[in-house]
Amino acid sequence: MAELTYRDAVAAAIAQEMKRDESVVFLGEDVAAAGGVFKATVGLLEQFGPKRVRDCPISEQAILGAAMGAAMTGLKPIAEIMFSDFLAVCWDIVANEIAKIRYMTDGQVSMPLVIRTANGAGSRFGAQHSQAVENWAMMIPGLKVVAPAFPADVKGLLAAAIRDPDPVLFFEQKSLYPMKGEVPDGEYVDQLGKAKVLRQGKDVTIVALALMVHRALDAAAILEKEYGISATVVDVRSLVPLDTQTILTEVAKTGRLVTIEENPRLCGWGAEIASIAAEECFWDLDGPIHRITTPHIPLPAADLLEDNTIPSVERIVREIRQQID
Amino acid sequence: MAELTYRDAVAAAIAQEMKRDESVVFLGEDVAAAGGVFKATVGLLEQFGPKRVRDCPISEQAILGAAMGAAMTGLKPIAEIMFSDFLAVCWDIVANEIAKIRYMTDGQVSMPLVIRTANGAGSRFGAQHSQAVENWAMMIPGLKVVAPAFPADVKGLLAAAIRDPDPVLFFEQKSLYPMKGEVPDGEYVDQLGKAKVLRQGKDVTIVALALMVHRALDAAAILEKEYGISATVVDVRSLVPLDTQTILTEVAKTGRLVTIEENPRLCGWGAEIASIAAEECFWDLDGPIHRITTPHIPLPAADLLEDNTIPSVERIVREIRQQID
Amino acid sequence: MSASTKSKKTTGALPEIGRETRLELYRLQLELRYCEKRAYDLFLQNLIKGTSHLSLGQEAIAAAFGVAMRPDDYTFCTYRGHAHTLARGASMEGVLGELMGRQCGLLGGKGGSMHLTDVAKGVMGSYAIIGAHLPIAAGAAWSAQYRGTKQVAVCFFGDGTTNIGAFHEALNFSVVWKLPVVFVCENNLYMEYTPISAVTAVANPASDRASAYGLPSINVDGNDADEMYLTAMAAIEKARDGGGPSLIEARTYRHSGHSRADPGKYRPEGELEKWLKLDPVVTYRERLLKFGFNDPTLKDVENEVHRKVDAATATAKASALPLIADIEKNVWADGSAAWRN
Amino acid sequence: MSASTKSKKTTGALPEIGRETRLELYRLQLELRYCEKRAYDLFLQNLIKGTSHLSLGQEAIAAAFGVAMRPDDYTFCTYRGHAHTLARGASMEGVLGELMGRQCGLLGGKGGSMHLTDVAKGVMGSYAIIGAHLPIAAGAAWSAQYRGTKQVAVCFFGDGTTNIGAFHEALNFSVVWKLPVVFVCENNLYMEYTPISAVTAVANPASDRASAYGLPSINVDGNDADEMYLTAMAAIEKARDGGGPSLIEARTYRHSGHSRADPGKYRPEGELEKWLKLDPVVTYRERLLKFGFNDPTLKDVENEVHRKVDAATATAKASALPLIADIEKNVWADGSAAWRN
Ligand SMILES: Cc1ncc(C[n+]2csc(CCOP(=O)(O)OP(=O)(O)O)c2C)c(N)n1
Ligand SMILES: Cc1ncc(C[n+]2csc(CCOP(=O)(O)OP(=O)(O)O)c2C)c(N)n1
Ligand SMILES: [Mg+2]
Ligand SMILES: [Mg+2]
Repeated sequence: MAELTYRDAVAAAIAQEMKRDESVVFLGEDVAAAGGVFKATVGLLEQFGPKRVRDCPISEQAILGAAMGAAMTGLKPIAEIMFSDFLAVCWDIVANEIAKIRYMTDGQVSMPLVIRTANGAGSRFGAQHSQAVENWAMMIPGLKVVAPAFPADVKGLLAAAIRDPDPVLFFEQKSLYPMKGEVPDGEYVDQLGKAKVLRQGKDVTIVALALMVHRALDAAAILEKEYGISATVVDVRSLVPLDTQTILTEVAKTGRLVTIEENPRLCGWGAEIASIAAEECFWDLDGPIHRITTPHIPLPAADLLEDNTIPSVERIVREIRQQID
Repeated sequence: MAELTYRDAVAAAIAQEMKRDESVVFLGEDVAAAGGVFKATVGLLEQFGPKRVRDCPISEQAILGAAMGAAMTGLKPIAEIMFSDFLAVCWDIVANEIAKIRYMTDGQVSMPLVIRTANGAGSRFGAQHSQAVENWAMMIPGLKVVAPAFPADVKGLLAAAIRDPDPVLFFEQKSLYPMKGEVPDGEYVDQLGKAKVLRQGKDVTIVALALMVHRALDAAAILEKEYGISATVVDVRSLVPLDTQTILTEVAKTGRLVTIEENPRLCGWGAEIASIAAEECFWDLDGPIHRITTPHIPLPAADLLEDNTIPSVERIVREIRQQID
Repeated sequence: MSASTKSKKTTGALPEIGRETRLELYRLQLELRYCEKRAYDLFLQNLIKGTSHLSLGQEAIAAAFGVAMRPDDYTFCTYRGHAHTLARGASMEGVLGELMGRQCGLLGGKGGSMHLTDVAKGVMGSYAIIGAHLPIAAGAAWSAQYRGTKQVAVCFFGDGTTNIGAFHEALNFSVVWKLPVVFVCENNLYMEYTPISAVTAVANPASDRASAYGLPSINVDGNDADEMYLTAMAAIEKARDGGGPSLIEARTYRHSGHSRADPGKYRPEGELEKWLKLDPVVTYRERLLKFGFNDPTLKDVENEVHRKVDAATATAKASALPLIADIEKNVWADGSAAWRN
Repeated sequence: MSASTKSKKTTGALPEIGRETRLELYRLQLELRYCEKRAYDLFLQNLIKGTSHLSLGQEAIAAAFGVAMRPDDYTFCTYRGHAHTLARGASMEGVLGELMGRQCGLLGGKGGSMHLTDVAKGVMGSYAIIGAHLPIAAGAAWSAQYRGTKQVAVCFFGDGTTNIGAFHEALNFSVVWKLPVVFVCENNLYMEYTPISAVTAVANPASDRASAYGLPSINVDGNDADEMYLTAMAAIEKARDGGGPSLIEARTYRHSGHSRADPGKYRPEGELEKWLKLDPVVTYRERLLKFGFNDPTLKDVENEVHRKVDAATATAKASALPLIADIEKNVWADGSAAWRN
């Protein structure tokens, strides 16, 4: 096991897959010569050459359109959308074309592609460069949606996404890029659609994703130590396919569910999970389901404001205490 | 009270508001000379002239961008996006610009505009012209979201949306256009953010929107008559602002909640309402919350397939019976 | 606009069109014509639900490319794509069956008239949201370039489509990457009901913009199958030889309304009549007679095509309705629609 | 490309630039220069969090328009918009305060460096998603046209922005509606780190595309405040007189990296040095001296601007942090963020 950053795990996964499969190609803005604005793809151009690792104009519709056309004719493209907020400028290609073509053609067309994008807050970039939009993707039938919290998951799940025969939106939380963690050496491929129980507790099941997983773990530690509340923490990892089995099993065990979402409140992924729990393990619930989300507002830019907008460890601790007490 | 179609109520509302306020203008594709592809805006060009009622190129970003720029400098534009599916080609303007600018500028910029669009299934148009995407809009902080089920609501809520100082996405269910109903004569303005209880029951509260309201009412009648199940039916009408008071009050009365959504399953508006109920009236619930939605698939085109994909009256009856029994 | 007069020269160096090719161009135009007319009849009989956008009057363009393309080339169409799909050899019952929502339909009823696709014949889809398929076609061309297969992607769209952002992005992208893609703008003078001249900054919505991508301006009579064929051959050849993309503007006219719902009342008086005189199928027949084909030969072709359309109609009518159980199939590669375990 | 040589003629008929105007052009360039430099210093002191995109080297363009515009005209900027915002008279402490996330910031810390806005000064926003503000500027121009106020909207953007769909839609739309809007492309040779020539089908990303919208090609030296000013005056006048939009390509160079994070390593050797010799502020000072301004006069201006920047810095530093209680304010017109009752 080597220590890798979340950032380097991205390049490691892409390199691993490009080495074994010549049909894997990679395109995006400033991704090749410059190695990406987050430096997550440094070295790929040098290793795989300009035919496979390509810089693009500022034309997100063309980038994803090209990726789609290539995917339906034998390639396995990985396209980068620099910030997930920019998915909005190519949303038609994502939501109406890539997601739907296999179904509309009754299976004639395959769509093995990955869209990687830097998601989420923490960099003081303001409302147009900090959104957590994993719920935009989850909402669209025909898309798989992955959002890793750890370097090992970046490598394993990105590799799995590249091998997956369906379109995968891969959300990298941008403030996690510098984070270090153990990553298995050699070829490493994980499986989409499996949540992970990171911590087993008795009083409440916390379901979180990406950056919020770390805050959930921190909060759980405080809850245990300072308030004697013992929490299970589930890292969802993949919103589609969704590992409802693991989630429902863990909720049933503790009788309590709290979701922690970075996306703004309305129609966030936590709502979906809450609605599933409220239907399918209703009788196991010992109390209300609670959602902790970013408030339903655009994100402010200043550090103080941003830090007080997305769910913090203190807020998680406070709200879970209120729920449980 | 005159009988108007849902379609004619659109033109009636626009005409009413254009008459009283010269800053109201209307633009879109094929909306002026042709009166709209759904004939919902026939006569407006003749009545208000080409300076206020304008045909546009196929440039949705330009249309909504122009509407936005006009709204922030003194006009009150109504922009038509022909099919709600096409919101995807201008999603950046909707979700990142129109929705956020007031907040980002700390209140300096006003955004009094309405985006009208034909939403939903029933016309056998296939996966790119039949989507119910009201949840796309609900998800975005800074947007108000309205979806009327009756001609009177079309007139009253559209007029209210035009007068509202904030951006409103106004979803017209396209298969309701020919539907007739009583509409108050003369100036008529309703209020955003008020749900309506259309029917009061004892056993279950059905919460529905737009086309699904009609199916909910039909199902409620059958449930009552054939199975002795008495259902409350709430027409949400406005997803943002959301009338949680009415919804929670009605759910508390019956102890049961069923949502009926036309949007596909994941992160639909019903999930949001379910999550609110599971938190805020958990102790009033007598059983699991149930969501009836379009399955999480792109919409098929053929009539037989389409009819068996979006929630039907039979399915609603069947699933509510299973829930209640 | 001076560049546009040069355009015809590009066809100058090309070989003459052989007699067999001419007959094939005629046959194919007839197929598209008769099949679209049949689709119209089936509407009136309420056997086709939903909408439909006919290519009546525009057949020469699809036919010319159908004859000019290699079997493994890629076609990308719009919702007005029946003709382009048939022109690549997709089965006629597959097309009519899809319009009628039958099991024999190309998409088993899932896609409908606006999404005809036949991957086996190189028809990579029909796209109903304006502009989207231009970058997608570029992507197929990129894939061909990458794989070194010398395949070419041809992408058809209308005049109205030149005003949407995706057009601009696709053109620039394709030129920068020198992709083997041919963009074909069928300028039929209208978007839906609005004249293209009322909403466009230049007179020729595609060819007047070619220079914005460093491309030559190409204007062609879209109602002349021969001219179309030569233009298609030149552009395809250029793409196949690594010369990069072309943007072709073919002027034409649709005889019927935009879609099923449209009686076409916005047309100025006499416009349709004028264009009916330029009917590509009628004028091509006259030309063939002038070129020494005899009437019985042409009648044979006509009868043969009529029979083909009748047979396809019968097959489609006899085909079963799709199975409700199949609704939740083929969202994913494993055939399922499962979003959870 | 032949059209582009004609462009300079458009400035031929214009009046000479008066001495006061020249001094104002100098003063304004200095303001932008010194303030951006200060922003850079504040970074190094970690007083500015987040990102920031400086206009160092590009000041002549914003300054020229600042001088040429009427107070009630509209400006639309990008994330690289500090200069354009200041050039309209927005308060410097408001700008620096916003970068530092203070209460005195133009947006109270909510918007940050990429979204500077000062409606009272006609600065209708800074937009951080490429291309979006072009159609929005068209909308403000439409509103001015509708209200008959003779206001003009000016929209600044970079070379890279010419390749996104919204550029195309906005240009076509504005020409068709003959809107009083001036589109100003600041071609600084790079998008973020990628040379514009590597991703664009034409040599001049904006002016080579003007003809696609029926517009004349206008190329101007963006480092020459006089030439910029005359070009700005001509385009604004044309717009104000009902002559419709213009598209101006101003060639320039940014002295620093794309953003805070960028050391600019992708630049070929000697490129920066070459452009530093063309520094608009330095060369303009030399010109003023040649035109008979004396050194003490210019020094006075320089000292005055230094004092202004220092004062603004002090005010901004002294300003309180925003209130956490204000986070949920101003989503809606009623001041609230309530999505439910
Ligand atoms: C993004 C988008 N906007 C609007 C429409 C509605 N629409 C369908 S066809 C059409 C007109 C297209 O005109 P043109 O490109 O000239 O093609 P034609 O129909 O004439 O073949 C319009 C506006 C659409 N499908 N997609
Ligand atoms: C739609 C979109 N894509 C990508 C980006 C990321 N991005 C920010 S600035 C930039 C380069 C813009 O280049 P240019 O238009 O030349 O302006 P400059 O920064 O040189 O002033 C890019 C790609 C963005 N903000 N929006
Ligand atoms: Mg057309
Ligand atoms: Mg640039």
